[in-house]
Amino acid sequence: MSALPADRQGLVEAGAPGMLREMMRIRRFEEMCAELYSATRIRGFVHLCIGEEAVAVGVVSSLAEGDAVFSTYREHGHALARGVPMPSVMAEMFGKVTGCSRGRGGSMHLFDVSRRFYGGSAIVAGGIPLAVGTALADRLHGTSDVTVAIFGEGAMAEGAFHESANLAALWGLPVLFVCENNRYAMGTALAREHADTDLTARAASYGMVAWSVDGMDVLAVQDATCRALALVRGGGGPCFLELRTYRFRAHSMYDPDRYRDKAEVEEWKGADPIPALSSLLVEHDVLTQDELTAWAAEIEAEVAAAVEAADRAPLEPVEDLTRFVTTEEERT
Amino acid sequence: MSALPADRQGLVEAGAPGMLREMMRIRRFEEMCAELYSATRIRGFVHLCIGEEAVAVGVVSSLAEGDAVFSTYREHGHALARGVPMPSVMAEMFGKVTGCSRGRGGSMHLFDVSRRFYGGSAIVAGGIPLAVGTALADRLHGTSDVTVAIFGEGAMAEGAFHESANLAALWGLPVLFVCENNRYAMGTALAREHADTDLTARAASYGMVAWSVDGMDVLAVQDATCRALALVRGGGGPCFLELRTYRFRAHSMYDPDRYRDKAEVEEWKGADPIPALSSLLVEHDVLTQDELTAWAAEIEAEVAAAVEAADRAPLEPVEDLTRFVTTEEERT
Amino acid sequence: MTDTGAPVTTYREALREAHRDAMRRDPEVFLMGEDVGRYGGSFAVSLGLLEEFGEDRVRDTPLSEVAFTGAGIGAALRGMRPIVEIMTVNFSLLALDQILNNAATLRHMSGGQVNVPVVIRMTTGGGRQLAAQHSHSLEGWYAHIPGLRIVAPATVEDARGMLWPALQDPDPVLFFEHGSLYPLKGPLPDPAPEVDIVSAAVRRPGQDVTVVTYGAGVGKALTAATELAREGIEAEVVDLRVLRPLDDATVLASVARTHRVVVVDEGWRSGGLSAEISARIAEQAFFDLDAPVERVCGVEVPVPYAAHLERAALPQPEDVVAAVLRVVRGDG
Amino acid sequence: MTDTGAPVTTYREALREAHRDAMRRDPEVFLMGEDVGRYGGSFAVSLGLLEEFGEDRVRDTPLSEVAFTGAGIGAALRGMRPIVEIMTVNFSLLALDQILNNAATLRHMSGGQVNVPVVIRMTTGGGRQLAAQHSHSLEGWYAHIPGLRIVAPATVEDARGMLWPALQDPDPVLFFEHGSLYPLKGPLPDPAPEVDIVSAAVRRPGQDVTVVTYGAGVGKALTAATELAREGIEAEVVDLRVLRPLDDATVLASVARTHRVVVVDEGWRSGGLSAEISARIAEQAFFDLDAPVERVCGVEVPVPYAAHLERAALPQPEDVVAAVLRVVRGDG
Ligand SMILES: Cc1ncc(C[n+]2csc(CCOP(=O)(O)OP(=O)(O)O)c2C)c(N)n1
Ligand SMILES: Cc1ncc(C[n+]2csc(CCOP(=O)(O)OP(=O)(O)O)c2C)c(N)n1
Ligand SMILES: [Mg+2]
Ligand SMILES: [Mg+2]
Repeated sequence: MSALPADRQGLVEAGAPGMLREMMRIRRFEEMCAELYSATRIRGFVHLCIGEEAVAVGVVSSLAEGDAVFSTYREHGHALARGVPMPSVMAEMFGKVTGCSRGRGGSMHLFDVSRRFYGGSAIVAGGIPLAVGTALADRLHGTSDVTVAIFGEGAMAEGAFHESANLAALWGLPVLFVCENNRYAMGTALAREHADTDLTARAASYGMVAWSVDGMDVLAVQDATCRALALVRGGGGPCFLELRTYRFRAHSMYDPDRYRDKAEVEEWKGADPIPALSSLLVEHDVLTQDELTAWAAEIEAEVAAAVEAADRAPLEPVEDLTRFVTTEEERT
Repeated sequence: MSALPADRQGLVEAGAPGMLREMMRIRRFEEMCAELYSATRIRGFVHLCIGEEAVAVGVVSSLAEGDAVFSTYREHGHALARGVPMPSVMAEMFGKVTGCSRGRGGSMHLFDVSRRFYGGSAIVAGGIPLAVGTALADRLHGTSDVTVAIFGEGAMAEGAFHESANLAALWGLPVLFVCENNRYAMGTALAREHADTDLTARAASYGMVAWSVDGMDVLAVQDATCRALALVRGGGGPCFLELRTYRFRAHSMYDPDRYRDKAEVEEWKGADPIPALSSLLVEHDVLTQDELTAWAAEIEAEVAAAVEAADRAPLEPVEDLTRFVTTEEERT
Repeated sequence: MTDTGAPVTTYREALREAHRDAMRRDPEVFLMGEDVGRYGGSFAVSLGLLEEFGEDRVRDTPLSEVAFTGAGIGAALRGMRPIVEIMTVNFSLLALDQILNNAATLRHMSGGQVNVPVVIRMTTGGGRQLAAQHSHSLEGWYAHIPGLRIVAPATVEDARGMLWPALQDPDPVLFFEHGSLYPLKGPLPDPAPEVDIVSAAVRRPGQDVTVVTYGAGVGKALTAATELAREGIEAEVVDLRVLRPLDDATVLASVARTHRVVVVDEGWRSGGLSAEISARIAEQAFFDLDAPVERVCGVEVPVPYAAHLERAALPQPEDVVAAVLRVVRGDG
Repeated sequence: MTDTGAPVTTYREALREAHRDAMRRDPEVFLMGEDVGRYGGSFAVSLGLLEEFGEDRVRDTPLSEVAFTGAGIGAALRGMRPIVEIMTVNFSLLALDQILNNAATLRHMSGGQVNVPVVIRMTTGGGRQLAAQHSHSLEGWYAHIPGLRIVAPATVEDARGMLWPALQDPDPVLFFEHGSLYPLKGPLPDPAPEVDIVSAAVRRPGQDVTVVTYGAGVGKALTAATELAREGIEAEVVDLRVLRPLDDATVLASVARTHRVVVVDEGWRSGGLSAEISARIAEQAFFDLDAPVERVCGVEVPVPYAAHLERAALPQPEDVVAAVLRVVRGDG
């Protein structure tokens, strides 16, 4: 599967078992979200990253503590991989005050600033300029922190992407641009979004170093991310990674998914990052089937506990509706 | 001067004398605008293209009658070259009802739709998306018309440029993108505007054919424009031309021009397209010095007549202020 | 509304039929926007139109609100009748410059030389737990812009009938569909009746108080009116239908009968459309009023995700009831 | 205003001094925008600051309103105190999504986890023959947005004093400078007095009528008041100073004394800020009013270039006089 040397020691040193477990965790969490959505326990727009977990885990697990993340509405995986506690993510989707955004944000707006996880943005490409700003601040403050801006390939058609890429490159700012190329923006295929579908060439036209990576291979994603981070952190200016992936589910819970061939979806499911890495690790005696089974059970329990806690958690009192609009109100 | 074969016949066939005369006409017109501005007869923002006339004349004189032009606030030259009558341009700057936009637009908004000259846009890059739209309409209507979108190199940093370039290229629309690269956006030099200053590379990243041309050489501009138009008209999708030029004057009448080296300005003045072509034509016996002197006198008279007519022209009655906001009002 | 024996359809289907009808009647009409084609429209309004009318007339666009809105304006300049679908009013902000500075302005700025017969449709409003960035009601902003006509169909009949006259308007028309209305059922006679895009409509007669509203507010006001009738208060419900230019006459005629007014508007209170309604009534019917005009508006917070908070943030029938009781009985 | 013996300076210089002072006091403050550095600011506000504070703190940006406004918000998220200069309100539309959906919303959407202490400055208004696309007065739109504070200094003292408290505000502040005010001269004590960004101010006392206005309207209202005094009518001129949140108390206190109100606002009438002022007064002081509130606003046309038409399109002192006479004498 991976282009990288896949011997036992290499896999262990790369942290493959932990990444596998994290992918399993995200997958199970999101399957549960889908169930809860059907049961109308979760509402609003929910976008699952099932199939894309290798991107979330490979990228986010490579970050240092001080690095910042700006994500999209499809960010459960990024949030969990960043360490946002599962109960607080689940409670957020239940609209509870114990949620990571106190129930104000929902699935599309998970925030955990203590982990420099800046959400959750629902205006496509709208978070990218912010990433340029935190990177600028970090540079002016003399830190070595990197800001990661995650977005889909569809977002690259927006003016906001262009302006931000140019500005970051012009000023040599520590931004890592991470494009999750899952080949569709809602129902619009890559070739109907971009005149030139070579996304790394687009990025390179701003003078950024840009790679394209197999986004179904968590080890390859991790490796590329680490190399890119080193470059950015070393003062090389922004970098761009295109991670080629695929969403196994519809765009959102509303989407009847009429625009894709079933065969295409099935083919990509063959590249599912989770079974592939599981087999590899079992094959190389890094893990046993029993350990995997035990993980699955632990994850099941973790998810169930998150659901239960979210269910029991209180709602914010309606009287608090106007809190947090401005800071003044908090002072009084 | 030109990379093109410059023999007598070649120069005549290329229409060099006519283009020279048009450049002289634009130059003199704009010098008069500057005088009138100082005399407070013209107000608002006025942006002169003095030094850049070869672009205006080389590009616009290559167009067919049915082709459309979208320009910027620096568009006197484009308008005159397109055949918008000088008195109606001058009257517009005087705010008179005989102006090409009835005095409502001023210097930045010259319109003459009978010549498919769609103005005059003062939001940088704001006219580019419109050009994509007329090109789309022309394509759907099955005409062979081309739409030319003219803008500065500064405009290419705007999201509107990016989105429009991608859309035009994606849909293979008949748009000719014309970038007047005069090396400054107000006081900001090219290298402080773009991470990668290779503007044709940027354009090519959308899959468009793109050239860079000496914008001080009207023959080179004309040649490139004709080739590009042929490509676009032939269904080859949009093309991009970068015309390397320089404004001899300040950005606008307000600009104290603090940000450029005097030496740099002087150096570019050495490439002034008008004396260079004049000498060439005299050298090759296409024109005599006397003919040039006669032209200058004719132009002087034309400009003077335009000023006088503008001066005497009536103002629109104040009662008509609310006309043209919607069409309904006209009907009643 | 009352049982007319006419076949029942939904707001969504009525809109779809309006598109189909317009595209059959006029070859200059085409539809363009994100996911209007293969996906079938993000709210399924355009489902099936691609199959019937083909790719030229049902155009999926990239995520490029500036470019495709501008392109619609450009195509309209060329005499076509584009329908631009911007998925939601939230994303229309990206294209606001195009709408204000081009669509609404070109006619005036060119001294009447051009028309811009574009129709721009978008979903508006909250109430579906889509959180802060996806729940705006900003049609009041657009109603501030001279040169635009703004319509907001609140009934199945208007959803079916308003598109054709909007397309006949020589000036730009913005078409706001409240996101909660798509599943609304109502009778629709066959053939569909013609409707105007000029006047407000009295949806329920009553002599005690005038409730002025539009869009999703109409249903809420009617619910409140039913409730109030039980308490012996007969509310007249005026559906504005057209938010610019406002049909003052219908509103004032109602106020002359009732002497009391409640304005219901989901947008934020300060600086919202409700303020304009209130100010106009005060200006034109000051001495008719027995009580100050009351406004029932969205609470001034970014709309939260949690259901109970969102409900509290938006006007509800009980809020209308309470406001009516205040103006009728002077209850505090 | 009265001669205080204080040194006289201009609004422009007062603003410049405010920047200098803020940047000296707080290393987290920096200025960013188009041409703020080498050019010296398009209205010369920041002239000399680059030389004093260097490139890191006085940052020329490309023509990328989305990216640099977003970057300012991002830097504020990281605790810096950015001043973003958007040349004019006209171009701010391009960045409106960033301002509304990020600056104003992030705090609430994240459940109070972040602050966005950015200050966004821009020129607003017409009156300088800059035509339709460069003459907007859209501060009323911004005043509609929860989460923002909107200030509009009308005097030299406020131009000097409002920036520092704006920078101390933990939430985003928008700072509107009317383009006609830069040359305004006025006394400025040394040391400059502290001012608040909370309250409205009575600029001229009077008992016959309250004229509520802000920005460039203040000077026009004072001119009108002088004129009216000759006719024996004493107008009280209230300068709103802060457009959000509105200081109702000061306005209502004045109305309680005068019982008559004229609102002067250069923005278009329908849906403008004037409507909100009018509605609030009617709601809170209905029984105090002896006449309906009058509004003197911009005529609902795109602002034309021609001087006489532009003058007619914008509120003038004589319009204020006429409106006052109507409310005071009941003249039609
Ligand atoms: C500015 C804007 N336009 C449109 C939308 C509606 N929308 C939400 S997600 C999406 C597709 C985005 O595709 P991509 O960037 O590839 O990300 P993916 O969903 O595939 O992860 C669209 C059109 C939006 N949220 N914001
Ligand atoms: C969106 C927008 N931002 C800023 C401005 C102010 N402005 C007018 S012209 C200009 C420079 C444009 O430079 P360029 O595109 O290179 O054209 P040039 O003036 O050199 O011909 C700027 C910043 C504007 N008019 N519109
Ligand atoms: Mg995608
Ligand atoms: Mg330039």
